[in-house]
Amino acid sequence: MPVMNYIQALNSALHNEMERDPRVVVFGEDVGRAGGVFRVTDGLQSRFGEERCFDTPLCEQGIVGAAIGMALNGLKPVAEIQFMDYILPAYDQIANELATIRYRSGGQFSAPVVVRTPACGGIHGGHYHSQSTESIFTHVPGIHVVMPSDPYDAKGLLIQAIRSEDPVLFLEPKKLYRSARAEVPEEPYTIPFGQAKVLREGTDCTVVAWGVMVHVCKEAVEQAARKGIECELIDPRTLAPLDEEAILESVRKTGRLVIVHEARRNTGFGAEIAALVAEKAILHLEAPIRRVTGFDVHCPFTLDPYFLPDAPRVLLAIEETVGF
Amino acid sequence: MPVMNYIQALNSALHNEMERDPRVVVFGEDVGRAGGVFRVTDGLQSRFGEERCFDTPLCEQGIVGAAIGMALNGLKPVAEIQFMDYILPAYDQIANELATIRYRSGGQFSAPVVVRTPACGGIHGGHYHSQSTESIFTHVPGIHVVMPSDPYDAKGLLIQAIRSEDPVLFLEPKKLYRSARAEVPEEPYTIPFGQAKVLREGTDCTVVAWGVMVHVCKEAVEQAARKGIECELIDPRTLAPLDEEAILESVRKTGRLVIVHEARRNTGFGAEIAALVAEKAILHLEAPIRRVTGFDVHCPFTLDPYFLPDAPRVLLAIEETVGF
Amino acid sequence: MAATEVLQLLAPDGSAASEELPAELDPQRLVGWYRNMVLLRSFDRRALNLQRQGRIYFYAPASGQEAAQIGSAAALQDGDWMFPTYREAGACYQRGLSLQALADQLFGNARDLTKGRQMPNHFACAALRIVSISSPIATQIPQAAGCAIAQKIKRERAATLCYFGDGATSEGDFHAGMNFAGVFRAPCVFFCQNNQWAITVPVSRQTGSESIAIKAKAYGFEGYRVDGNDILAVYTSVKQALDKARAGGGPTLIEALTYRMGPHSTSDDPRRYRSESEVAEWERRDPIVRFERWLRSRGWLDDATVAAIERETAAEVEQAIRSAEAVDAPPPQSLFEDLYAEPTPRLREQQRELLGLIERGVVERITRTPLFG
Amino acid sequence: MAATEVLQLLAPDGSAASEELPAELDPQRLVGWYRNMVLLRSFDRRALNLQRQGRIYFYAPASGQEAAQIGSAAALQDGDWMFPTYREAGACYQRGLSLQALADQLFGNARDLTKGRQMPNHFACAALRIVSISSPIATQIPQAAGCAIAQKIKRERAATLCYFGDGATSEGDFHAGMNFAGVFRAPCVFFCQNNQWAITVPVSRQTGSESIAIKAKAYGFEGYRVDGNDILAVYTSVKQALDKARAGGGPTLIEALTYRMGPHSTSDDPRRYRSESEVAEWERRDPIVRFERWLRSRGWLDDATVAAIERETAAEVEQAIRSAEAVDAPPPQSLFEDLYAEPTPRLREQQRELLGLIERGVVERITRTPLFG
Ligand SMILES: Cc1ncc(C[n+]2csc(CCOP(=O)(O)OP(=O)(O)O)c2C)c(N)n1
Ligand SMILES: Cc1ncc(C[n+]2csc(CCOP(=O)(O)OP(=O)(O)O)c2C)c(N)n1
Ligand SMILES: [Mg+2]
Ligand SMILES: [Mg+2]
Repeated sequence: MPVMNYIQALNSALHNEMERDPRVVVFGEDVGRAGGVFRVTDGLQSRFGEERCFDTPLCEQGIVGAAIGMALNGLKPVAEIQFMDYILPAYDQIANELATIRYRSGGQFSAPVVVRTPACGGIHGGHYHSQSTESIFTHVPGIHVVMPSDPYDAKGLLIQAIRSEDPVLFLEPKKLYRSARAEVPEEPYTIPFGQAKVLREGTDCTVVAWGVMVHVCKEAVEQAARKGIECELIDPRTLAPLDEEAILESVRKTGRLVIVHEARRNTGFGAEIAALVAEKAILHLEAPIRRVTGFDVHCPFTLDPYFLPDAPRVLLAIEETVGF
Repeated sequence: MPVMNYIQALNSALHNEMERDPRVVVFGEDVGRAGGVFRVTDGLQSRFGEERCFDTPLCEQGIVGAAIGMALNGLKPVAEIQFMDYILPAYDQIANELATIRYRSGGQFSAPVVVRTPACGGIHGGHYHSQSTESIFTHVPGIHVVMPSDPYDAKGLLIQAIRSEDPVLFLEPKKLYRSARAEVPEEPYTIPFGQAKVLREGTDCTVVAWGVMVHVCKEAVEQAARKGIECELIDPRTLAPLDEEAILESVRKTGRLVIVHEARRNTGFGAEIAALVAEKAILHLEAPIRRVTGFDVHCPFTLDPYFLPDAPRVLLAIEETVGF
Repeated sequence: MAATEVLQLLAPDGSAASEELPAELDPQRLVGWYRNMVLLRSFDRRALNLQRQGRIYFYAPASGQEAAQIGSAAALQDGDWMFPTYREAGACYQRGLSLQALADQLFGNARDLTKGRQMPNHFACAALRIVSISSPIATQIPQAAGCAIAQKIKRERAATLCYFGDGATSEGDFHAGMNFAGVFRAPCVFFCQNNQWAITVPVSRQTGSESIAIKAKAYGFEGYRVDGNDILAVYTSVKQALDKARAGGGPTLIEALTYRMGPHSTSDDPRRYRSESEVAEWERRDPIVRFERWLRSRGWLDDATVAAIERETAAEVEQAIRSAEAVDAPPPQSLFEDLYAEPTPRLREQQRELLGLIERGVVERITRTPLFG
Repeated sequence: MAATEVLQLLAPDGSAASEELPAELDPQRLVGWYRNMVLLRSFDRRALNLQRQGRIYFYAPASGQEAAQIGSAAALQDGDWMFPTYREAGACYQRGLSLQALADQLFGNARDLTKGRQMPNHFACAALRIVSISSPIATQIPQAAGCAIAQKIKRERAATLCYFGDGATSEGDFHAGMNFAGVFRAPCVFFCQNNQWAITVPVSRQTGSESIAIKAKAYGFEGYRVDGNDILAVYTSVKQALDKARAGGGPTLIEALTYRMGPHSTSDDPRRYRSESEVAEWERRDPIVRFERWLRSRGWLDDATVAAIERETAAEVEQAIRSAEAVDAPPPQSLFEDLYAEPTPRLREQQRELLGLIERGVVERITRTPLFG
């Protein structure tokens, strides 16, 4: 099996699906001729033609709005927003339109659009190239929210997203684009939504993380293990639908929970996980639920490394939770 | 002291502040000549002239964008978004621009804009006249989020908002516009941000609610009292900044927490409160933290009353929590 | 034609500017349009009354805009798509949405095609390619452009007709949709009913441009004005634009000058912001009266037929409303359907939660659309 | 002047179309502009190198756009406001932002006026009314309109100059800002540097309209094109538009035709999407060369002066960079400042959290802007 980085895995998924299904069209800013500023859509235009992979005007509300119309009329749009920071002008089209059309039409219409976007920080891009605002999307029913943490998951979940009958927001931690590598089949395969991945089993503390933070946590739980603390590390992979059961089951076993995300703490998705556990597994909790997250500031440029959780911070939280 | 409804209290605050401070300007869709679709800005244009109270084109991203520019240049804009459901096209201007300008300019610039908007449901307006999406704003640092539950608070907090040096999102539960009445001074007064109001003291269960839900909870906690359950009812009034201490202190006393909001449950602001308590007061908790909220659907038209929490649902949650 | 000239085929007095009619317009079809206009006027009046009586919650009338609505929708062909707004009951009806479906939607009953999910006036019909209406202004414009781009990619010989008001032209989404259509030369006809008002705001406050039609220049395609109270002018211009779009000629913007004779909606009192003389002036240009005069002048309509049409359409409207009102509310479990193709575990759990609450009597079962007030 | 004609005062060979210069343009001022253009070209080159060496993280060069930037900013008066984008190092410098301030910002050091909060190129200077640059495209356009509306309300005799690129004209915010300015007749000059590309997308893909200037018609005000590589044409047209705005004449859109000679930013490789011949063609229209030829032809510049200017500006640039690089990173507690006028309890708590982590050695103290890679 070939080894691919995250970009190659996504690119392979797009090639597979465009090959398989003539309804799939890929578009966004700079995705066509140039193959995307991160090259995720590289080679698609030359392979499938300008009608199936094309550049759009610089207008996110237009990109998502047009994607909805294309999906209504039977195409399968895979739209790229160049950075997640720039998805906000399209927030209305996503939350008020895309996520609602099936419901408000009584199930008559659906717009199974995939919106892909490079998310999260760690590339020293300042506030406008670092945001992970997944929680403003998980608040909206009618759309799936996916954030794979490695190339294998990325490919399987992207193909699942493209085949989904529902809209999907597909978040790609750009820091992993070139740094994460894995064995990835050339052939298409899918990974179902709503199934968490347990990266490490353990009995002392449950650690839940997604995106780049999965890698940070891997390091932290290994260090914890060296200190005799056995953590269970869970990557939900899809935040909506969320594999609640996997998290609850783990917490029932470990009695302890540390949630790690890049997004700002206040009303981040970590809050939802904490609330679910505080409602459904409270009797099992033996320590406070800890959130290790971005601080409640705008990700700064020079001081960026302070903003993001790193392995030492996670390890400390694990130790404090277990030692509580 | 005159008795005012919520609209009159807001209108009085606007009159006071426009009188006091010539920099205050009020604008939005239909707010000028007609005085707003809910009449909150009634009489301002005739009293203060067309340059200080005026209609804008139908464009929320323009309203907030222009408000930022006006604030930069020394005016004190109080912009109205006609319904909170229609604030989403301005989400980018609010989250990426308004909330960041002080930070990203190193404190050189500030844009102390007040964005007022009728929020929440209960008026049978379907999805597009019912949303309370406060949690997508509490996730954003740099902006205050306020939702007063009665006319007295509404006036004091609106004046505080207008005098604030920071941007404020001011959410007005439209169901209370004509139904809530209170004694309200004609003169200006302020209520500081970040101070919760305890509407009822009690030792058995803490109930936290805001907006219309405060009234629903008042009913529920009275019914609970008749059954011998003494609840402590807390209205945070401002969600950002949040009076964490008031909530934590109450939970430390009661050991029980029910959070009630209209917004959808998933990643609503109730999750943040639950997470804070699960982190900072877990040892005091004697029962699961319950959230009584809107369901994770789009507020429907005909079945609207199912969507919103009502007193019986809150009462049941209180009983189950106390009986746990 | 310049963007500020106005195409008119019927003068307000019902006299025709030209005697030549497109071949497809036989008297039967024309009288059919007239009948639809009369029916809609009657539906409008009836719906306003229902709201006043507290039997429906809300209504947005379109009286005065019947020519613009019927004339434009009449120009559509089967394969075309249509993106209406809340004011387009007339266009939806002309497209084929039954009076019963309209009435059911107003009541949000269990038979409503949209399952009572949305406020009155928010129709949807997939079979007729009438795209689900949402309340936010202008959001349908880039969607319509996208639908038309898909038509082009799929090489369909079809077009998309996108409705919106004068107020909508101020939104960012208007710009987005027009620009996408222009860049991709999408087969999209943008049909703006400039009814002079966006709730209380006059069009002069909406834009500094000399017309709405001229805005097409900013996107590299043609825009023109038609008399929106002249059904022949509306039909002809929309038909030409749709034909051109289907033939690969790209998008067109049509500004139909018309007037909302009634309130913005049942929540609005227009006397607060506009003069009686303005209203009276436009009443003289009533599109139904004008078309009736012309049909009479051609000998295709007479007193008896007019009376019969009025009687019959009123009865039809009455019947549809009675029937709609008699139908129950949608069932409670439907609250959790149609969010996704398959409900998520979270939704299933919440459905159980609600049904449990109903069963235990904590929450009351809804059997009818709750009354107003 | 029609929206598709192009105002030009200096031909590419440096010959002048007209010999009459505005009175305020004395040789000293003109040579000063030339010096600034040369300095910026040198700053650009140096910054690109710094990034390649991993000493700064990012840079967006403006080589080729010096005439558009210096010429436009030179037309501003003290009371005016300016809303630049990340490409406007030149305009900011001309407005008065010191070379040292520019360099400090690139390094995001503790002396940076913006406290190292943003990526390189995102300048801000309240004292000079240079509004804080944010990365999202076009968001500054309605803000600039609002600033100008405030100028009008406050009866200031001042105007606002709003910068943006060709790509920005596609955003909803462009429409919003232009429309607000048009409706309120705000004293705002919209200055679009059409440098032919938005990263890899050519302007022909950005809009179907025949020019960007023509888009002003959609908002009821004047728009025209100038040769953006002709500093005299740029200065003259922006000055006229600002004067008109200050005198109550409302907004203007100016489309300056120019070219980004380098990459979009240090993350970009333009060879992937544009031809060498295109680049060569525009290099022949280099705005510095053109202006230099003209200044020489008037006898205001000679070999010795040019050499001195090149030497001195290079040294100034070098000095500013050295100085900037030597300054420490902002202190850790500054992470939690400037969110609000007063920090909230939550921020104070998090500040204690971070400082505690640093104290305990869990988190490493940042002393310099981390290196690239
Ligand atoms: C995004 C958004 N903002 C505000 C509103 C509130 N609103 C409903 S209708 C309307 C006026 C629309 O005017 P126009 O486009 O001219 O259509 P008309 O009602 O005249 O048919 C407004 C402001 C809305 N529905 N959506
Ligand atoms: C809202 C938003 N979308 C996308 C981007 C990514 N982006 C950065 S610069 C750019 C192109 C801008 O082109 P133009 O407006 O012509 O300015 P230029 O770079 O040519 O000066 C894009 C797409 C962004 N910064 N903001
Ligand atoms: Mg209108
Ligand atoms: Mg450009």
